[in-house]
Amino acid sequence: MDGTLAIAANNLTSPIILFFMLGVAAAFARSDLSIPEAVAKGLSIYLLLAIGFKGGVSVAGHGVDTTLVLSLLAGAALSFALPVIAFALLRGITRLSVTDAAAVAGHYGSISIVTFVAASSVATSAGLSPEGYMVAVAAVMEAPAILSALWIIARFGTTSADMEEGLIREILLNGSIVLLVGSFFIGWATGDEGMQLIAPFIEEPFQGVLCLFLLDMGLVAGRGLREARSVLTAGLFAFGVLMPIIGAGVGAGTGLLLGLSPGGVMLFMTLAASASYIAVPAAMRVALPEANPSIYLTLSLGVTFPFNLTLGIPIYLAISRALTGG
Amino acid sequence: MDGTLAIAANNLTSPIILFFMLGVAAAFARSDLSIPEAVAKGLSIYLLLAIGFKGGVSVAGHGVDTTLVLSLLAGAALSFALPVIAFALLRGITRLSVTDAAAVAGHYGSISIVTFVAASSVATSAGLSPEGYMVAVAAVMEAPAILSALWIIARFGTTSADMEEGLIREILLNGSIVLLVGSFFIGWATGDEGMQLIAPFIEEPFQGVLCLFLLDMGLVAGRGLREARSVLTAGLFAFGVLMPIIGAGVGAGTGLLLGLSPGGVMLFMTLAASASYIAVPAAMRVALPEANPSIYLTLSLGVTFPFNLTLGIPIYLAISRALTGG
Amino acid sequence: MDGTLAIAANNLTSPIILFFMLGVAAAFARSDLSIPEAVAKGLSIYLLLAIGFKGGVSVAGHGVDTTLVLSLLAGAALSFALPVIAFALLRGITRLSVTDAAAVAGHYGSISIVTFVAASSVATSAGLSPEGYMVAVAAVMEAPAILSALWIIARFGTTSADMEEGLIREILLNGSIVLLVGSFFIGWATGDEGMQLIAPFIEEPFQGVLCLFLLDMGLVAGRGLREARSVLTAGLFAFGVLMPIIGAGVGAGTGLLLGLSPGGVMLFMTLAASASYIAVPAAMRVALPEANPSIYLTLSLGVTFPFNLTLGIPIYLAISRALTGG
Amino acid sequence: MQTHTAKRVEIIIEAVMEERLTAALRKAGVTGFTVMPVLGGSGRSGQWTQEGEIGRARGMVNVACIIRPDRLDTLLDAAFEVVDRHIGVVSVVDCEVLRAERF
Amino acid sequence: MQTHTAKRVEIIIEAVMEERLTAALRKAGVTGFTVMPVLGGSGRSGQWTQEGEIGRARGMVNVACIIRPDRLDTLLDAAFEVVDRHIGVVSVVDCEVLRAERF
Amino acid sequence: MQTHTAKRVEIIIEAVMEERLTAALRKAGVTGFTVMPVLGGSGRSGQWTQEGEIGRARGMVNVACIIRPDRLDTLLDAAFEVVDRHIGVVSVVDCEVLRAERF
Ligand SMILES: Nc1ncnc2c1ncn2[C@@H]1O[C@H](COP(=O)(O)O)[C@@H](O)[C@H]1O
Ligand SMILES: Nc1ncnc2c1ncn2[C@@H]1O[C@H](COP(=O)(O)O)[C@@H](O)[C@H]1O
Ligand SMILES: Nc1ncnc2c1ncn2[C@@H]1O[C@H](COP(=O)(O)O)[C@@H](O)[C@H]1O
Ligand code: NA
Ligand code: NA
Ligand code: NA
Repeated sequence: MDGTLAIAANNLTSPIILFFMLGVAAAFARSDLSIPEAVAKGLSIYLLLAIGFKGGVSVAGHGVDTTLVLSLLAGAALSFALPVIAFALLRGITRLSVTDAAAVAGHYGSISIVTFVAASSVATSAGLSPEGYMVAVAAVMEAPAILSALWIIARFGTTSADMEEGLIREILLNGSIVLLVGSFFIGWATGDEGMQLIAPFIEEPFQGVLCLFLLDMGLVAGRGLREARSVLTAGLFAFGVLMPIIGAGVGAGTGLLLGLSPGGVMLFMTLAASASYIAVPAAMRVALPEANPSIYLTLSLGVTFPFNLTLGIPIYLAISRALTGG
Repeated sequence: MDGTLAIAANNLTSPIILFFMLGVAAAFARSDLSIPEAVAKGLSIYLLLAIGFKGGVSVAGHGVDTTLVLSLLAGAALSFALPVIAFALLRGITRLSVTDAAAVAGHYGSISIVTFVAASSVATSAGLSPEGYMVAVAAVMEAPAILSALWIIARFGTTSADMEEGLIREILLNGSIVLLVGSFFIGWATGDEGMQLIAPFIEEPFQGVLCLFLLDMGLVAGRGLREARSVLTAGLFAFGVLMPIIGAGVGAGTGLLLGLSPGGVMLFMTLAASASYIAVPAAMRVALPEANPSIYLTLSLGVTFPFNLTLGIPIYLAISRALTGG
Repeated sequence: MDGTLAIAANNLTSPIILFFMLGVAAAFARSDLSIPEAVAKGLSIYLLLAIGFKGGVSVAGHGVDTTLVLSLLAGAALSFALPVIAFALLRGITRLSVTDAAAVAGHYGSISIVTFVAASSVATSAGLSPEGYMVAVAAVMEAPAILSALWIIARFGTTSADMEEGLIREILLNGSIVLLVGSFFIGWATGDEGMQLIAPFIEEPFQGVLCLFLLDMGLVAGRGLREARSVLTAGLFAFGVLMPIIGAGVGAGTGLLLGLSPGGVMLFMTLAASASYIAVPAAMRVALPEANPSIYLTLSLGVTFPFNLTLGIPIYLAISRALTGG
Repeated sequence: MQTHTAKRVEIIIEAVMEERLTAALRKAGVTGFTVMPVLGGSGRSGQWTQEGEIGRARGMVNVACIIRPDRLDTLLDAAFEVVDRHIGVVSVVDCEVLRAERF
Repeated sequence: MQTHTAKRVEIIIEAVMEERLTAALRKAGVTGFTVMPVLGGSGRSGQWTQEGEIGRARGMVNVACIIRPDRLDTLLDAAFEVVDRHIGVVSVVDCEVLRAERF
Repeated sequence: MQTHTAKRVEIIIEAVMEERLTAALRKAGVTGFTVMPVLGGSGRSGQWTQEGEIGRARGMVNVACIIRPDRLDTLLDAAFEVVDRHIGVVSVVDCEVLRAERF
């Protein structure tokens, strides 16, 4: 495990993590440092386009693996299943209402694309080459968890979720899913030729843009933590750290069963371990307005995201290597 | 014409076109994908600065061609003349009122800078090297068409155009003209030395930024088409495809008379074929508020722009080559 | 002094200066060219991050110089002291009230980070390699001048400054200071390894981004000059040109005493010569609302900034070389 | 200048509900409204700001709607249906408008 | 707290006409106003949004102007001249202001 | 639809003072307000626009606050303390609100 510690230490001192910490620190210190909303959105659009495109180009290069379809199906299944585990855990170790617990649970079945990006970077610097279609798995995992959360409410809740026509369409056509999947197919269609054309835009400055984006994430997470200290009980905090570990375990098992490469297993773990903070929160506001957004946003962005970013990813890398011998 | 088909097919599968189509599809599917207004404006500023600067550097390198001044004059003349043709065509094949027809006509005398940029890319990948000053011709063609449209109204219309003091100044000092021309002169003044300094900003990421920008154009165009289906009659649609072809024909003749290179002729065709969607619409809202903006915006951005981008440009390339033997 | 003239001429025709002039000209001509606020803020965040990081990396490379701490202290002292000189000069050659004079004086003790960036570029192209920690000196010089201005008011003024709790914290945790210092420490911590990772983002496009940013500064400065012509008396204008020269003189002396390299002396001169237009104006609006912002903004951004950018920097370079024999 | 009595309704509503609100308004025959941005705010559910946010879970918008007095109740019914379970504020002010034919 | 009667006028007008409107207001002696952004809207000329737009043909802005009651007609005359042929909405509300000397 | 009488206060204030204003409001027990952006404006201190600005010396924001009539004076006192030496405009309008229990 010495190598793990080295990687963890190395990870903790990467500019990406340090800029995230700078953001958190600035928010806690009540600095007026802030990234304009339009710029933050522009950065997230850039990252989605770049990561989707790269995944597609990689699939174009390596051909369609036989496990691709299985991985997509497994991703969807995990996204459906993880909220149930999360819900049970939450009801066990916290005092959240059914509504709040279901809403939080939905977040943990879905994924965080920046966590995925950060894990991909670490995988690549560690010499692994994860399957390019993992980005499609990420896209597939975004939405099912929402339906799962609504099903939990319908089954165990007293308030009813607002499942009006249009919600499903809205969830599936969420901007980040459309951009990620669209860029993936464009990357697939244009392959290396396309990549050569736009690599100086999506490859070279990528890590730097990621730093700036994580500065923003740190500012938002820090502000959230500052405002929502009161909702963050010990039980919730424990959930925010335990659940990613459980998710990563489930992800590891699934990845091994699928026969993914070491990098693929690691990314599957990361996807299962990460929690949504874009698609799911928005869907919950529409369908489950009674659930308290401070709880799920604080847990997802304020606890689980930093945990994965700093400690989780190196751990998942080490475990994936140990399990796959990679 | 085999080569043309290959170029057309190649063009249709370039990332640039595919991102445009992704935008259109997302808008039609009512996805909430969107690029913040500030980011979209930032991208357009980047493109204008880059294309203007590059044009200027190219002129600095090749020296002032004797045909430069003639080309500028010819551009202005075309911008004045094309609206008259467009107006006659519109009155012939559509039922637009004089006001609406004049407003639309004004758009087709002016130019679309992104169409110009896309054509420049295609020209360069096809091994042509268009005259650098074509970007100055583009700038010169932006405004005269507006005066032409207003003259048509004064001559044939019942409502009067609002030609108050300040309008002309406003048209000529339109931000996109100022930035394009200003960057052109700065590129000219600083030449290769200047280019070396900022090439990693304006050269290398250019194609990638263009992809992102065309995603945005696709979103806006798709939204416009979705909203304005009702105004888009068969006659108008036919105009939106015919008029660029006519324009390209006139542009080809002019380019040949001027003795431009194959790339220059192709770009002249593209300029004449393209329709404005920034400078002219804004001027029309000021001077001709009675004209229906849905009509001219839908035609320009929803019909003619995609036509030029996908089919027009490869056709103009083939024709220019055939005519110049280039 | 022939070399100086050459450098000055060269500087005047650099794309950076020309884009600034384009902005000023567009604003004077009342063009509607404008950079969205969010984009302008994004550009300034980029520049602060990049310049801070580069400074930190440079310190990581060269080790902590013994003069580092002394330079920081000297910077703080200068920031405290220069407003007193500025105040005396203003009361001598203009008719500003004590309140307005104190507010203006505060700006000249503090610094303009873009002026610093422009000077760094010129230094580097002239073959100098300024101490990396000069960026930390810049950060340290931002705030003390504000306290100095408030002290002047308390000592000589009739209105009292609003020194409520929170103001000091707000000044020290100003977003631009936090980002600059934070990026400096991250650059220091990650060193060359970190730089390699993000150089394609912060190194290569830097000069191009700077051009775009200076276009924006030109637009804002030009607009300010247009609106505030009436406040700009001959005395004020003289101050806006004299004060940077005096500041540069004091900076030169300090830099020599500290034993800085030719590039370091030049940057110290530039810092002392430049005037704040972000941190100090905001603090003055809070603490000294009676002071007229048109005066200090016009002087700082409309007079002193262009003076330093065009004439000041080459002069400081020449003097620094003459004094240090560099 | 000739003015006419009207009502100015302002609905501060979550950004995720904007499309549902405007669809409901149009369905109720209210076709004139203007959507304006919101930077942040505070209420029973705490304080928030849109700064740096990339998601839409927290954002709000302000929908302003000027309407003939006799159409007010239709509008409020339509709006209420959408805001009912959601956070947000609906306020109505008496106003005078130019060019009444436009409403 | 001492307040004073005033009028609050809000003019939703096309962005391309903003400068013409504010010039007309200043010419009419109305020097106090605030311009606020608009994201989108709907009216007789259809629905629109500013999202992703790079041109100014569709955008609108909201010009708010608080004014002494006796100056209202001057303001409305000046505004009407500019909006006359253009789309847009002008509404007037009675309000109370602090610090009347500022108006 | 059942509505209730309330007051709508809009405070146009310098961006640098926003935090001080909202802190003062909260201290006075006013926890409901919405902050909206401002693009530019004109007043006794001249005309300005936020376009391209990177600093906060010129920017303003619009803080809207709907409040029960009997709480108005508390709010105005708190607001006045902050705006006192600063530029800015405070206006109050009578309004009707849905869901009075929220205020
Ligand atoms: N009294 C109020 N005045 C103005 N805006 C309010 C008020 N109460 C709530 N809001 C806005 O509505 C949002 C949600 O309110 P709430 O449901 O009370 O948390 C707040 O964040 C504010 O933006
Ligand atoms: N009744 C209304 N209430 C609020 N805003 C309106 C109203 N009618 C029109 N608008 C605004 O004015 C713009 C143009 O209106 P129109 O001329 O009716 O198309 C719309 O897009 C809205 O932004
Ligand atoms: N009468 C008014 N109506 C609306 N906004 C105003 C008015 N007077 C001032 N303002 C706003 O308040 C800012 C400062 O006003 P002043 O203190 O008069 O310079 C102006 O730039 C406007 O944004
Ligand atoms: Na997950
Ligand atoms: Na044309
Ligand atoms: Na200084």
